[in-house]
Parts: sequence; C-alpha cells; structure tokens
Amino acid sequence: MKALPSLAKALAWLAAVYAAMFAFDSSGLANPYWLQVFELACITAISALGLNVIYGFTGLFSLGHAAFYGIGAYTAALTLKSLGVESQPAFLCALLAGAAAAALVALLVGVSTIRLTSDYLGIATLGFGIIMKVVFDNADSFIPRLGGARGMTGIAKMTTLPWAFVLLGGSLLVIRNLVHSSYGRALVSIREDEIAAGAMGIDTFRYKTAGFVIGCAFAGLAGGLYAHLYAFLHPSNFDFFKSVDVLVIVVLGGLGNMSGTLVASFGWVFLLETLRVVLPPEYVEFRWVLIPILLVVTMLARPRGLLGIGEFRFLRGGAGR
Amino acid sequence: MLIIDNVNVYYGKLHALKGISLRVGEGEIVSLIGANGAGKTTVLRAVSGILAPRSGKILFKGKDISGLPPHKVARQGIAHVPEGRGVFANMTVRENLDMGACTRRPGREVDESLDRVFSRFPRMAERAAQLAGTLSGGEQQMLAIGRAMMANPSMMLLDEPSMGLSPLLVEEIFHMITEVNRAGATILLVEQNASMAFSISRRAYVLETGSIVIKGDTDDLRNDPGVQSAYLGDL
Amino acid sequence: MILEARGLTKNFGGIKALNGVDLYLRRGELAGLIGPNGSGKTTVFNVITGIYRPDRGTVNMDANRIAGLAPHRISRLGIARTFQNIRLFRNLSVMDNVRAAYHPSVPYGPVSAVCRTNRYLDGEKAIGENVTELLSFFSLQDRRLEHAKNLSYGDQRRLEIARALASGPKILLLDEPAAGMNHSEVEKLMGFILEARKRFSLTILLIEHQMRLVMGICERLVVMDFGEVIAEGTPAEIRKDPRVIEAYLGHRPAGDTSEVRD
Amino acid sequence: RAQTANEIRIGLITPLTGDVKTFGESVKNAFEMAVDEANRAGGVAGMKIAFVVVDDRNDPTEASNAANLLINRHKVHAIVGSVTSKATIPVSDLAQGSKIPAITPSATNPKVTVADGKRKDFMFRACFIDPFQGRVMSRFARETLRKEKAAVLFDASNDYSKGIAEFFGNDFKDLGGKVVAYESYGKDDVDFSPLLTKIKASGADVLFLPDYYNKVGLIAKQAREKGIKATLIGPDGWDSPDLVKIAGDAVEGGYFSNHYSPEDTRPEVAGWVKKYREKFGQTPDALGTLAYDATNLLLDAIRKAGGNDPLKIREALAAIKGFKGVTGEFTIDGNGDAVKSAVILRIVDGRQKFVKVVDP
Amino acid sequence: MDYFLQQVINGLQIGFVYALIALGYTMVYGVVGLINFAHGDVFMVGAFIGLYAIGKYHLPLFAVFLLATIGCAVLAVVMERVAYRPLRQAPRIASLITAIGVSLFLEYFTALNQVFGPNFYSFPRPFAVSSWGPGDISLTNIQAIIFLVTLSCLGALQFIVRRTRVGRAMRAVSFDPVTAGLVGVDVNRVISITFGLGAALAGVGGVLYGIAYPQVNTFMGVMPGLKAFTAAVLGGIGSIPGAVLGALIMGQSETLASAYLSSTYRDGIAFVILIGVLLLRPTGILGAAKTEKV
Ligand SMILES: Nc1ncnc2c1ncn2[C@@H]1O[C@H](COP(=O)(O)OP(=O)(O)OP(=O)(O)O)[C@@H](O)[C@H]1O
Ligand SMILES: Nc1ncnc2c1ncn2[C@@H]1O[C@H](COP(=O)(O)OP(=O)(O)OP(=O)(O)O)[C@@H](O)[C@H]1O
Ligand SMILES: [Mg+2]
Ligand SMILES: [Mg+2]
Repeated sequence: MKALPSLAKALAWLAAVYAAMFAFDSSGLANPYWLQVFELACITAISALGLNVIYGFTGLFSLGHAAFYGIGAYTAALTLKSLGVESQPAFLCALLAGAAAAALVALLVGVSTIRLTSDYLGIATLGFGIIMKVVFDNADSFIPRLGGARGMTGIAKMTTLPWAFVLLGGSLLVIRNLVHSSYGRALVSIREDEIAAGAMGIDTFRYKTAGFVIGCAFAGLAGGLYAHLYAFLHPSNFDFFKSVDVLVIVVLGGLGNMSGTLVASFGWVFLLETLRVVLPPEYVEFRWVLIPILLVVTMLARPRGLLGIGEFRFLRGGAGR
Repeated sequence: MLIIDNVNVYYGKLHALKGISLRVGEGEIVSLIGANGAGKTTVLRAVSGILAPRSGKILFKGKDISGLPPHKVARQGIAHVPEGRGVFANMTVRENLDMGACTRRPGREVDESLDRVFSRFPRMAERAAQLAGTLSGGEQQMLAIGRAMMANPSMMLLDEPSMGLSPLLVEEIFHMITEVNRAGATILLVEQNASMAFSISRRAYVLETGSIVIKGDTDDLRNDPGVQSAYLGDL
Repeated sequence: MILEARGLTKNFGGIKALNGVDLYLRRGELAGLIGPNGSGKTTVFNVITGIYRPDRGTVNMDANRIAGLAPHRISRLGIARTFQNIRLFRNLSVMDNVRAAYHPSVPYGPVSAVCRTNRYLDGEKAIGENVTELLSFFSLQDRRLEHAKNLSYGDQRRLEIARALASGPKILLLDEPAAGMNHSEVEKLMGFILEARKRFSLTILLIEHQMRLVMGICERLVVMDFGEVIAEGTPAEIRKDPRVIEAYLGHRPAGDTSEVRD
Repeated sequence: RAQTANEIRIGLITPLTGDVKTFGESVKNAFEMAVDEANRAGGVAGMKIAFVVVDDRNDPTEASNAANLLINRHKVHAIVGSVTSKATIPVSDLAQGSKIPAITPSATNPKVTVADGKRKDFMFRACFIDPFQGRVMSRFARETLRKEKAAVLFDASNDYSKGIAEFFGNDFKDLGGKVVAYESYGKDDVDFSPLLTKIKASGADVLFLPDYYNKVGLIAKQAREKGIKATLIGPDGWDSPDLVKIAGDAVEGGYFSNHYSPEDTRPEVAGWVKKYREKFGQTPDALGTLAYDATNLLLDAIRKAGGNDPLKIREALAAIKGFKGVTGEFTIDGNGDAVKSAVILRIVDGRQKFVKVVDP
Repeated sequence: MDYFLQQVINGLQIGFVYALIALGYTMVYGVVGLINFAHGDVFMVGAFIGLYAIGKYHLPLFAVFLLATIGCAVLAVVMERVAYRPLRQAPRIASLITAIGVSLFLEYFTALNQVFGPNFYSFPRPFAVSSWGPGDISLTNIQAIIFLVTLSCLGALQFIVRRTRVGRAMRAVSFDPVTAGLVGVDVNRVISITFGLGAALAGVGGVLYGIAYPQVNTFMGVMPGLKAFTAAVLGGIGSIPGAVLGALIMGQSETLASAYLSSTYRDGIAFVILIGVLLLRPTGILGAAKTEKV
C-alpha cells in the first residue's frame, strides 16, 4: 500500500496549492497585471511541456504545435459557450473537450505523418499548422461563432490563478510519472535509436503516435486555459510563429528536461513583459531587438539548455532507483 | 620525424591522455596497441589536429604542430586514415581520391600519384566511377589508404585498418601497409590485432588508460609475458 | 529446428545482397555465420529481425512465419540481436538501456504509471531486480548510472548483449561482437558467450571475422559469399574447405597469427 | 514616473514593433502631438496629462497584457488604442472589466464596441465601422459610377479587409449588381497574378480593394500590368501619400472613401497637416489623423468631465455631440461608435480630389 | 486554354522566385545540415540594398546585383561566424534556434527608424515593363529576366558543386566534416563559402523580387522564406535541382489552387499537396532516400 500514500500525497499537495493560490488570488494582494502574466506563463509551460513530450522525449520534430493549442482553445471556448453555463464543472468539461479535440486531430495527423523522419516531419507539421491557420481564418464560414479572421469574442473569463497553477502542477505530475515509467522509457528509447528500439520489441509507430498525441493533448489543454484567460481568440495567435515560440522555449529549457521547460517558459513570458515595464519609453521599440539578442546569447552560452540535464527535485526520479 | 612530448588531452573532464611521449623515426613503421578506450585513437586525433592537446608538444619534422587545425596539419604532409575508414560515401571512388589530393595543385605530380594508387590497387581503377558508400568493407579500407596516398604524405597515421575485415583482407591490408611504407611513408599504426601489427613493425608502444606503459622493439615485446597474455595470446 | 529460413532474396537497387539463402538453427546450438565483407551476413540478420522485408523467401520460427513482420513483433516472438555498429541508447544510463528492453513485458498499464499505483510500484521493482541481476552477470553493475555513450567500447558491446537478453529471447543474433577487441578481451568474450548460452538457454547465431572466436566456440559454421551460402559444417570441415579458403580465409591456416613479413 | 494625484494619466496602446510598426508609429506621433498641445495649453480640467505608451506588436495576447499593465500598474484613467481590431478587442474587454474608458482611433470591427449583443459601454471609437464603409462604397459604385459587375479582392486573414469586403459584396448584390469575382489572398502575399488573371477573365468593370495602401499599391500595379481596365475603388486604408508612390499611375482615377479630404479648407485640416509636416517631415496618414482626433475626443471628454474620474470621462465620451475634429464632426452613438460623414475622394494626377460627401 | 496557360506562366514566375531563395536554403542545408531560418531575412537585406542602390544612387543594374550579392554574402558570413560556428559541436537544434534568433533580430533591428525603418518602401523600377504574347497570354520582360537569372544560377551552382574543387570540398564537408579536415579541406572556409554563396543568391533574389513586386519592407522575407524553405524540402532538401523543382511545384500548386479551386483556401490546398507528396516520397521528390545501413 505504498501507492495510495504516493497518490494521496500528490493530490494533497495540489489541493494545498490550490487553496493557497485561491486565497492569494482573492486577497487582492497580487497586481492583476502580474497575475495575468503569471497565468500566461503557466499556460505556456503546459503547452511547452507537451512539446517537450513530443520533441524532447520522443524525438519528433514538430513545427505545428500552435495549431493544436489553437484547436484546444477554439474547442474549449465553443464547448463552454454551447453548454451555456459558466460553472467550474462546465469549465473543466470544456478544457477536457479542448484537450480531447487536440488529441483526436493529433491522432489523425500522427497516423499519417509520423513515418516521416526529422526535418521532413517538421515540414509536414508546419504544413499542418498552416492548413489549420487557414481553417481558423475561415472558421466563420462553417461555424459562425468561431469568428474566423475577425476573432472569437464573448468567451467567459474562467481561467484563474488556481486553475492555471493546479493544471500546470497536474501536467507536471502526469508527465513526470509517465516519463519515469516503462512507457516513458519506451518513448525515450525511440528518440535515442528507433531501429534498436524496434528490435527490442517496442512498437515504434504506436509509441511515436502516442507521444505525439499526448503532447498535443497538453497543447489543447493549455489552449483551453488561454481562451478563457484572454477571452478572445484570433487565428494569428496560433500561426507558425507561435509554434516557433514554443520550440524556442523547449530547446532553451533543454530537450527532455521538464525543469528546463518550466524555467524557460516562465523566463520567456516574464522577459517579454519585464522588458515592457523596464525599458524607458523612448526605447520601447527595442524590445524585440533585445529579445533575439538574448536568445542567441543564451543559446551560445548554454547550447544544451538552461539547466543542462539537471532536474528539480520533485521532477526527478522514478520508483525504481 | 614525429615527436610527441608529454601530451595531455581531455574530453571535457575526462583525462584521456596523461602525459604521453613517443617518437617515430623517418621511414619507420611504429605500432601503438592497447585495450579498448586506452586512448589510441585519441593520440592520432591529437596529432592530426582534430583535438588540441591541453599541454605538451607535438613536433613534426622539428616543427611544432600541436593545436594546428586539421587541414593545416594535413598540409604539413601527415595523412590520417581514421577509424571506421571515413570514405565519402556519396562521392565516387575517383572523387574520393581527388579529395585526397586537395591540398596539392592539380598537375602532373598528382596524376602520377593517382597512377601509383591505381597500380597498387587495381581494384580501385576498376571501380573508379562507383560510389564509395557501396564498396565492401575491405574495398573501402583500400580506398581510404589510397586517398591518404594521394596527398603524397611523408607520414601516415592508420587507425585500426583491419577492424571488421575478413582474414583474407586483413592480410591484404597489412601487405599494403608495408608497400606504402616501402614507397617512402613513415607510418604510425594503431591496431588491436597486435600480432599482425608486430609482424610488420620494428618498434611498438603499449597504451593503457591514457599512459604509455611499455615501449620497445617488437621482438622484445613479443616475449614480454604481460604483452603476450593481454595482446598476443599464447603462440 | 528453432529457426528456418528458405530462399531468402534481397536486392538493393542493383545489388543482390541475398540470393536464395537457406539457413536453419537447431535449438540450443551456437552457430557462426562467416563470409567476406559484403557477402550479405548482416543482411541475413536484418531480414530475420524484420528490419528489411525479403524480396522472396520465408523465415519460420517454431512454425510461425515471421518474414515481413514488424521488428517489434519478431522481437516479441523471441529473437534478439546486437548490431554491427553499436546502437545503444547513448544518452540513457546503462540501467535504462536495459530497462527499456523490458518494456514489451511491462506488467502495468499507462494509467497505473501515471497514478503510481501498487501495480506500477511492484512492476518497477520487479524490473529493477531483473535489471540488477542481468547487469551483475555482465559485470556492468558498477556502471549502471553511467550514460551508455561514456562506456568503453568493450563495455558497450557487452551492454548491447545485456540489453538484447532483457527482452527474454530464445534466439540471440550477435553481429561481430568481438570487432575492435584485443586478444584478451576476445578471450573473455568467448567464455562469456558460452556462459550466457547456458544460463539463458539460448540458441545463438553469430557473425564474426576473428577466427579464434569463430573456430573456438562455434559448433557449426555457415559460410556466405555473394549473397549465397557456399559451405556449411563444423569448424574443422570449414577450415579445410577450398572454396572457403579461396574466398575468405586466405591461404594461411585459420587462426594462425604468424608473420606476414616476407 | 512620479505619480501625483493631480494629473490625468492616459495610456496609449499601439504596435511599435512588428509588421505594422509603421501604422503604430503614426498613431504614436499623433497621440503625442495631441497630448503635448493640451499640456502646453495648460492641461485639461486644470490637470497636467501624463501618458504611457506601450507596444502590442499587433498581437492580441500582447495587447491584453499591455492594457492590463496600463490599468493595473500605471493606473491610467483612460486608454487610447489599439490600432487594429484584433489587438483592440482584448483591450476593450479589459477596459470594460476595469471600468476604464478607452477609445480606439482605427479598429473598425463592430465587435470592438458591441460583442454578442452586449454593448461594452466603456469602449469607444473614432472611426467608421466596416458595414458603413462597405455600404458607402457599394452604393457609390452602383449608383454614382453605375457599375454592373464588381470584383472584390481582399485579405482573408485581415479582419478589416475581410469585413469590408463582405459588406461591400452583399450590398452590391442587394443594389442589383453582380459580384463576378470574390477572391482573397494572404497577409504576406505579393504576387496576385493568379487572382488578377481570374478577375480579368470575369470581365468586372469595378474592382474593390479593401486593404491598406501598401497592399493596394502592389495589387493596382499588377492589375494594370495584367491589362485590367476596371475602375479601382477602396476604403480609407488607401489614404496615404505612399499609395501613389508605390502604385504610380495604376491607381489614377481610383476612388476611395475617407474620413476627410486633405483639400478640405477647414482650418482643422490645414493646421493639422502643417503641424504634422513640420514635426515629422511627412504628410500624416489616415491612421495618424484618426489617432489625433481620438485623442482629442478623449481630452474633450476629460475637459467636460472636469477631472480624472474614469466614470465621468466615460459619461462625457458617450455624450459627445458635434465635436469638430480634423476628420469631421463626431457624434458618438449608442454603440460608442463615431457617427460622421464620409467623403469620397478620387485620385487625379496623383493627388486626392474631393468628390462628394456621404452621410451615414 | 489561354486562361490556363496564363495561370501557368503566373505560377512559373512566383515559382522561380521561390526557387532562388530555396537554392540558398538547400545549399546551406546540404553542407551543414542547418535550416537557416535567417535566409529569408538576408533576402530582405538584398532587396533593401537594391532599393538604395537604384533609388538613391542610381547605379546601373549589374552594379546593383553585384552590390546586393556582396552585401548579402558578407552578412551571411558574419552571421555564420557569430551565431552558428560556435555551435558546430552542439546539437543541431541549437543552431536552428540561434538562426531563429538571428532572423528575428534582422527583422526587428532593420525595422528601427535608425536603420531601414518600418515603412513599406516602393522599389523603383530600373526599366519599364513590357510584355509579349499571343492573344490574352502575356509574358513580361520581368518574368523573362526572373526565369533566366534563376536558371543560370541553378546552372552555375550545379557547376560549382559538381565540377570545381570548392564544390567537391563542399560535398566532402557535407558528408563528414572531420574526415574532410583530415584530407586537408579547410572546413571553416568551405562553410563560410557555402553561406556566402547561398546568401549571394538571396541577394540576387531580393533585387529581382523588388523589381517584380515593387515594394519592400523589413518583414518581406518571412513568408517567401518559409515558402521557399518548404519548397526546398518538397524537392528533397540538399538537392539543388530539387530545390528548383520543389519551388516550381509550389508556385504552380498555389497558382492553380487560386485559379481553379479557392483562393481563400489556397495555402491550405498547397500544403495538403505538400504533405501528400511527402507521404508518397518521404524525403522529397529528388531527395536521396536515406535508408540507413543497419
Ligand atoms: N568524443 C569523446 N567524448 C568523451 N570521451 C571520449 C570521446 N572519445 C573518446 N572518449 C573517451 O576517451 C578514452 C580514449 O578513447 P579512444 O577512442 O582514444 O580509445 P581507443 O584506444 O582508440 O579505443 P578503441 O580501441 O575502442 O578504438 C575512452 O575512455 C573514451 O571513452
Ligand atoms: N540498406 C542498404 N542499401 C544498399 N545496399 C545495402 C544495404 N544494406 C546492405 N547493402 C549491400 O548489401 C551487401 C551485403 O551487405 P551486408 O551488410 O549484409 O554485408 P556483410 O556480409 O555483413 O559484410 P561485413 O562483413 O563487411 O559487415 C553489400 O554489398 C552492401 O553494400
Ligand atoms: Mg580507437
Ligand atoms: Mg556486416
């Protein structure tokens, strides 16, 4: 009976964190601006963790992550709108619907393209991202509520700090537990050497697809949170360049390093915003000149990721050590 | 000809060569043997400039070449036949050979080198237009040596030329090495197959975990009980 | 007869890598596959393990037709292998290399893993114990946390065999296990292969160019040339076969390491 | 930034980086001019105006963060911005939620002020909305120019372009015309030849190009090179001195709707153009002019509110009637949108010539 | 029929423009294995050099091309030095990320008022447009120039790579940089030359693009860059004729999708075709099918 305590412990932690966050959130101590930025960082981290499962752990080069983020966002927003109730359980349903939709589409895309290797897979997913952007741009012609290029409005603001934080914690927990299990090792072995993995009895096609689907599901989940944080969806939020942003985060954090992804996500989002705050007014336009310079310099200094291969303690280790 | 003096090489934190010194005289064939991971390949890589030693000197014909980039070392007249052959798989045999002469001005002398390679390895002449990647292992090894000959080097570094080759080819390769040597190239030979290596070289060094532990004439080494049991087997 | 291949043919573009190869393995034997470079030995392994699909021919294992199945299916039927160019999971620890190979028989489901149920914990423990046992047998226990890429060449070869055994095979295919090893290392490897066969009740087929190993431990040899089997028999018979001498061994008696200096 | 109680803080959200930086900059220039003028005249309602400019890179997420920053960190009393609809909608939501009045100079999507049937009563705008311009130009094409067959070429990923295109197309049909080609391109396209070849084959006699001048210039040029003779018409996005520079003769004879005519002799217009030229060395474009008006509208409301109370400013904004700006007389309607007449201009000899006024 | 032929010519024009950019991508990828995301921005710089050379200094056309080629080549060589070379030993993805960084930097830096500025600048035409052709079909002199220049660049590149010593060295480096060093190839120099050559093509492309679509802006390189890169992959990345073929297919599929299907869904359709081709030929049309020898 060791499992129960372990699971209970994790849940208790999450509950405690939720309570703390809830108290903090409602205390009014936090500046709503930094709160929103923090929530965005959590959401970005969830999505980036998803890409880390895909690219960092399974080794599949995906340049279309934002499309799945978008699918999750639009699905969740549409679900909650259709449910017509703005309650917490309905929100959870909407988020799950977003994740499920992203996973389902990922399954279809994965089954057909996952055979491609490295850069060719990257291009196929990039292509898929562009196709999805065209679909989002014209979504109003089949579902008017989605708004198409004019954007989807009237989305309830449901995402709160506890939601974002607890779902990030939950995602970390799920991914950590998965990675430190035989299933995770199967994914990683495919990344390391697909032929050898196959020769050892691992169904590479199935696991690659699974890794892709799981990662995209997290993107979908994050998308749902995003939709209900910003209450407005526009196709330009889900274009190729947003996919590149997530890729940058994952690589900066270090492939296959969850702590790094976490640090890089928060670093990226906060860097963008902090520059907005600290740059003197006449240098506002230098914000996007500095960011790429910082990016290049960081990459040159830490080519294998911010944290190398180190993980935070709570993300380390499986049961078998 | 080649003097390696107290050279230290690191891979990150790993101290791969711990103050190695060895020398190869003009016209000699010298073997370097040792267990897996002893650092044999590392020695050759340090000489040819792929790795820069952290300290120590490498002198070639009296000139300090330590720390020079590989292409400059190559231009000094050192040709390195790397571990695993390293032929350019998507180029033809002929192009591979031309690559060997890329430090030289095209002209009569290069043509002569080519003739020499072709006459020594008639198989290469037959296969001149074949892509190197489709050659058999032994043929690739021939090509790698032929390519090194194209530079008309005064010194050749060979890294485990017999690895993965059939017994017949191993014999051929060793024969080839002696011929190359006779044609004027000094040779530093790294081998696992110590008995074969000893059979063509007069002097040898034994490397263990980054240090030279034994050196001497092959005739003496052959009778050294330690060397015998570890590298030669009971004859 | 645990494995039987008939009429295997495989072309790569214009190259006939295999040209009607017949091959069998008796249960529990240790057989050797030799032949000149490029004669198709590795290709035979690749076809048996499903990495290539043969153009023609069948492979039967215990009466299952396996030619054309995906590699993981064949592996699950009980064939494991090592590779000529070592293919370890280079950035994984020694232990994880072996643990990954236990995956096909993982005793818990993904949901258990995510929730860390008892099944998961017990399963991990069981896998851990198996791995420990296997690694101690291969004397790799001390290096279990090292990344595979940091092992010495010989250790890497051994780890690859350990990993192959982790999938619980009946048949083990070894592709040049002694390549790049020196005399004493080959010697150790030979003892080790024999012991592994006993301990894990294996049938072994190995490819090797080092005659000392081949002649020393193989009970039966198959010789290939130009994608065809040209001879078969005991080491003693093969050593004398003129075609094999012509194509492969050369005129020095096999295993002889005396001078070639003229 | 010293925060004295006795000042009015206004935030400007505008794209100062990214691919529409050029629009963002004219808006910023105009905004700063308006504020400077007010401060030099002793402030508004007895208070100095402090302002903060934040960049949104024309990205909805960034725009939302920017608005949040202005409201919650800089504690602004009112916001001007943003420039495009996709960046302004998130701003409108935040302004509404925090009860801070905001006015956009140029976001034309109806959803900026009214979404899903709900009026966001803290959000205002100083420009036309898409349906209005679409209707103005369709009526002009049908009734004044007497065109039968219209072709529409628009940017499907740009809400401004797409919105106007739709309204134009529908109205043109309602007025008895035929839309013989209705084609779209992407944001970064520069080669329109397949579409123009198609349009040429359709025999259209009028080609409606709802987009900004830079795109229009390129399209017009290629259309003429393809031998399309149809009359070119478009919305206010055409208004920029650069249009003729890019397109040359290609837009000669084209018509577009605008907020004002630079030929207008009203002192507001002449003064504005002169001031702007003196300061920045170029003629102001439509976006800059609208930003100037939007800022002045806001300042006027503050003046009327008599202080920096956001609620009162909102009241005053909603009550604006007959405000005389550079781009005409503004009256804010129940939706917070500016009601004002449009003018139709024609490009003759590379200059904008006034044709007629169209009232809403 | 006229309509169809005209659309094909339209498609050829944009296809050849993509081809010029795609060649640069493929060169660099072929030799160093790097997707040089900043290539589209080098192309932009080429166009701006053209803008200044023609608009401000009224140089003759050949001088404009020369200046753009040299300018871009120098820029690319510096880029390689600063942002890619230090990462030669690092995982490939690291240099991809610095390439993204360099790309963003070039876009946003040049958009500053102190540099090129953020506006859309009209590109002066150095000559008048004329067109020939029977009936409704027309072929303009600009198109003709684009076709010719692209084809000659293709020929020149093929010649350099296949027939010259530098080209052989490039191929050697692409296969195995370490061994190439051992036989005496100055690997760094060869890589610099590769970047320079690729960028020179982008420079030519930038000027031609400016002439054909007479408007430049610092973000103009993004989309063509992305499309060209996709085209290079479609043709089989690393293959020089493949890049041109891929680009032509890309141009045709975009054009014909607009012409006969739906302009709204054009990009979607073009990329569906791309994915379809990749599923049939997983390494692009002319890409060498790399079955790894096990
Ligand atoms: N690129 C590298 N990074 C880190 N360590 C390395 C690297 N290359 C070699 N080593 C380590 O350096 C030591 C010496 O390696 P080297 O390749 O020189 O041995 P060797 O004698 O040639 O062995 P072999 O017989 O296997 O070829 C070994 O411990 C090896 O693990
Ligand atoms: N994937 C492939 N593509 C093309 N040719 C191949 C491929 N695999 C093997 N070949 C060719 O098939 C032939 C047999 O190769 P194989 O690897 O089976 O030889 P081998 O007997 O294992 O040789 P060695 O002893 O050198 O390892 C060779 O000519 C080889 O070049
Ligand atoms: Mg070695
Ligand atoms: Mg083999």
